[in-house]
Amino acid sequence: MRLSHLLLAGASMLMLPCVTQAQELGPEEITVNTLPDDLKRVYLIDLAVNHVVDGRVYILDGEKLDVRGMVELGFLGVFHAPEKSKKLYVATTFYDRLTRGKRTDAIVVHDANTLKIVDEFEIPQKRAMPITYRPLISSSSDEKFLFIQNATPATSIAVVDLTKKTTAELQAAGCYGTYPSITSPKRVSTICGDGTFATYTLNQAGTDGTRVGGDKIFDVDEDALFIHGERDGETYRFISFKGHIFTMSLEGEKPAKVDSFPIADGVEGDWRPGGYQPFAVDAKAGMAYVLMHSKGAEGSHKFPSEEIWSVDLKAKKVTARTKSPPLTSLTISLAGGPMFGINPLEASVVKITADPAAANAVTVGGSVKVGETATQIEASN
Amino acid sequence: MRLSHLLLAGASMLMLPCVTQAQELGPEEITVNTLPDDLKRVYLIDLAVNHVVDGRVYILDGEKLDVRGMVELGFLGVFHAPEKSKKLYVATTFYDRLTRGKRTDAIVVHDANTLKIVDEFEIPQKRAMPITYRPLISSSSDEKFLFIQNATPATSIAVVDLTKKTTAELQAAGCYGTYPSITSPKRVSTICGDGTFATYTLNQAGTDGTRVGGDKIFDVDEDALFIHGERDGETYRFISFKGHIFTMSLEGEKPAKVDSFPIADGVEGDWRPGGYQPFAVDAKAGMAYVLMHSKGAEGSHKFPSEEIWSVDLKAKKVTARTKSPPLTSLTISLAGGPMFGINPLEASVVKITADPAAANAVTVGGSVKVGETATQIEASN
Amino acid sequence: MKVRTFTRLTDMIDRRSETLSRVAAQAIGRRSFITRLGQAMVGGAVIPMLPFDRSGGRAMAAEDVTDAACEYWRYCAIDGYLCSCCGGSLSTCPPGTDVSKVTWVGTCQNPKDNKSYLITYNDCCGRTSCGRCLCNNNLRERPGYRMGVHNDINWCMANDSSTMYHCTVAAIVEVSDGG
Amino acid sequence: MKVRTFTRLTDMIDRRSETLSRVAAQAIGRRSFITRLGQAMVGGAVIPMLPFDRSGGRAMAAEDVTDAACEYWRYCAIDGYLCSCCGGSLSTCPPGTDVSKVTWVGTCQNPKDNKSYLITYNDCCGRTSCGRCLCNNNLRERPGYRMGVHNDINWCMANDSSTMYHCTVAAIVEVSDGG
Repeated sequence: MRLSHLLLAGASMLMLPCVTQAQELGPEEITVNTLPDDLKRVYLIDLAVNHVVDGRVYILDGEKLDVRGMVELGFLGVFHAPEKSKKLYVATTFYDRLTRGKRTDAIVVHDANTLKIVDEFEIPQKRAMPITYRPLISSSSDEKFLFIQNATPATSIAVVDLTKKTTAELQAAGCYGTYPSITSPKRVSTICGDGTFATYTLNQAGTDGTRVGGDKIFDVDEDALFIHGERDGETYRFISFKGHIFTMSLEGEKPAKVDSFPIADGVEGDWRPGGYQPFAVDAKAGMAYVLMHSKGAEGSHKFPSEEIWSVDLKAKKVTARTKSPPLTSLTISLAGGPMFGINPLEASVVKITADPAAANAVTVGGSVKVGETATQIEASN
Repeated sequence: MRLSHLLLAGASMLMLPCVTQAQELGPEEITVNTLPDDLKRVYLIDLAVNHVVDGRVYILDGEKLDVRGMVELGFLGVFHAPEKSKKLYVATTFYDRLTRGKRTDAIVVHDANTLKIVDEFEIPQKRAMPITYRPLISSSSDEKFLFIQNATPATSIAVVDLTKKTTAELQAAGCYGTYPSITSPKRVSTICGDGTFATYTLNQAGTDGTRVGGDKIFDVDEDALFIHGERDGETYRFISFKGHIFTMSLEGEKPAKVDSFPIADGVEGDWRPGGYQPFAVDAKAGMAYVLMHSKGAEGSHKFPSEEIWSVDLKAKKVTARTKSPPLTSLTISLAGGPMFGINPLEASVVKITADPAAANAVTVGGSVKVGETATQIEASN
Repeated sequence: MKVRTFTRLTDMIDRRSETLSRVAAQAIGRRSFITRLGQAMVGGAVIPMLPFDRSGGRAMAAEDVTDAACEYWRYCAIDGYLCSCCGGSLSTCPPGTDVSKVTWVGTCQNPKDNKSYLITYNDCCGRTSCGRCLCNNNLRERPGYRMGVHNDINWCMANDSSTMYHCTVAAIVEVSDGG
Repeated sequence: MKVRTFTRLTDMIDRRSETLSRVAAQAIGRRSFITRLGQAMVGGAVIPMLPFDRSGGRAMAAEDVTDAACEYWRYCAIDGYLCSCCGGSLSTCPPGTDVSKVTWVGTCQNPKDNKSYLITYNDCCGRTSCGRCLCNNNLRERPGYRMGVHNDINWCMANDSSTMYHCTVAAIVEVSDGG
């Protein structure tokens, strides 16, 4: 009976020789992938606002630009991949009936290689439920604490002890964003609506902090700062709506401005930076790359780019301007390498390289369609 | 101080006269809409498979084709709006961590006017998690019971007592779909893989049923039946992959075939029905409207339509063939009126009317873009 | 249901925010945007882009635009799904949802009377995102350090029964005196 | 992890299904589709449509098609996201997911050797839907009354830890003898 010879039990079927010859294509075992240690990763953080309960982080191979996995972001969650840790963190909110019922806010911890969830613990129900920006979740330089932006809408910073799984709170009314000190594990700064920065120095246990405000360095009405900040050595770089690059030292007890300079003042066409992550700094090369649009005006600060401007941070001047696809977010790993941008109109990730031989003008490389409404993108070393 | 005059408490601000004159545009109170009783509704059931946890049912005004509200379908839920009841039912599955954790399968009951959830109770964790089709959830003719298709993958029918909020189970191995008797509240039928129908007659309490199988009427390999069935008086109409319309009486203890006839046999072009809801019956007019595609063959049974065929059910002949947009689902209310179709390529709902003066040839009316991957559409009386 | 408007004073960094956030209809950070209304164009030179609308940018348009279009004048600082496309309207939430307790605001110019109006963008809450007519305009929008005019956050955040985001209305609070 | 294939005999209506559904690697309803393979074209005249792919229908294509395309030969009866686009492959699930315990099957013809292969379409489970490369082909697919060849249902349904659907692989069970 032809039928009967298939009536075999369970997986043993797979061990049988094939009925007819097919040496190349035999029975296949189905396994589950893991990610290798040496993968150059690109994280595309997609809140998927059309289905706001179901955000996700796509993990791409930065070389081939293909999707290698996914981590769930859930309902307006935020995502952080520390530089050294083998863990990936999501802070999110669950309802036991999808959109209603019992609410749980939690840190979900994933193994960076298997992408399995390896831990989960609750945090207070205060976290901001944002369109994702990098500074809304970060980690201390020793990666022992997460700093998470709260907004109820009163703002504060949650300090999550990853060892003890406890959360402390730093009051930060009128301020937004978290910028961990690069050298001091117990220090984090924020940007405030009066045009200042403020720095918090935590006590030894990380349960509280003392706050020192800095001097006013910008005007929210006239020329607000984007909250996206870029590490550059032991400083942070920021950029304003009108294209002024600010260099901040957030390493001491009190935040200090190092310098600032304009990149578009006096340039014809009213060029301004725009987007959610409007610039990236290649610290090794001493270059910033800025997503610029023309005819900039009040309200244009999230416009996609028309050009990418290459800025020599030491010489404080624009070295090249290159036509670009419409991008709203740009990133580069701390170790340098290619940049990656989000084209929100195509819903794609675009690879971009700078040419040191041509004044660091950029070249747009490959792209891959992935995600829907992503605003944040990160690249691993 | 200009600032100070705005420092007013709470809602009282809204009661103030305007600072400058604006007689037509004064302060507005924000309220919440409800749906009127006389709304001719179209329900677009969209599993939203790109975000499979977050399906939804869009409720449209059948006259103006605009969206009037939404009910959540959740994770591969099924939706049923009984003919007379003022309640809308969703059977779905929740996880307390979005996609994992504690699972709860439940009936969620909505008020049809406010769309508020008015009740919820658990059901066994056996329901099919399907691409939605009408026969996967239905109600008894007295609307006291819901019939829900189970698949674990073993198939059975859940009989949900809406008063007692209890669930009984009718074993239905190898069968699929629920077709409530039109006249007997305690009777429901199903289609089986051996080419038969089976009818269950429930006991008085609705806690069990006796099963009577019918004669073989179709061949699953040669010419399978679509599971979508259409009520027509006291019969159900079905259609097969090759375009044979079957009339079934599912009112007695034993299912009985009334008649069957082909609509495309011998017609040039290998025309076949296709889609998820491939035909609709206007019982008053005695007409069926069938989504047909050419070059039909094995595997083409979900192809979108190229034409809509108007079929006189009494004369058993095609009266008109009309070019159509690519539709995969078609519906008409039990009371007649316009038809509504799903164009999955555009992700739109299309309004279609038949012209009795032109052999019931159809005309494609307006359309509205709504939803993403909808397979089921229903129209209320 | 009454409109309750949460906004943030620019000088709110005095740490009163825990209290203030619970006060409905707070004063507006007028210095930040209302006062500029006389000078700056509302719906003029700025061509707002819709980051997630694949059709690209369009201008805030004049009178003939309906409230189901991103270009409708009241939407000059909106970020979200227009409730007008979801079973609501400019000032009504769709059936089955709840009005947000807190909001951000914008000041937009009505092309019919050339007056500027203070608009409250209340989110409608408690049901999953509507998914229709996603609009994003950012006139005088600012980052979260000026929360009352920040639109990149879920303003259902303070609702008790559910913080789920469904869509956004754009109701008039008052005529702005432009000063 | 071993492949475990659930399929349904055409005569399964003898009510053994409760038992059978728990048995891995059941026999295939061969009468229903394998035996027809000699006569019917696999990947021939049929032009499968992709109902949710806005690009419309395409033919099952020949050798040069990659496993990230709906037209790849093994996908003749698939309905879902290709794991090859999601961090998996034809026979591997993406990181962090689980292989489904039960599956549907198809029989597809390999254009390279013109042989027909029995394909198991295992879903990968436990994470939300991948959202990339949605494909739907229905060669010898049948409604749920023949469950083992039905693809309009979530085949993560029997997984214990989570029944969430992420993507679908297409692994070879064996060469079909076409009989």
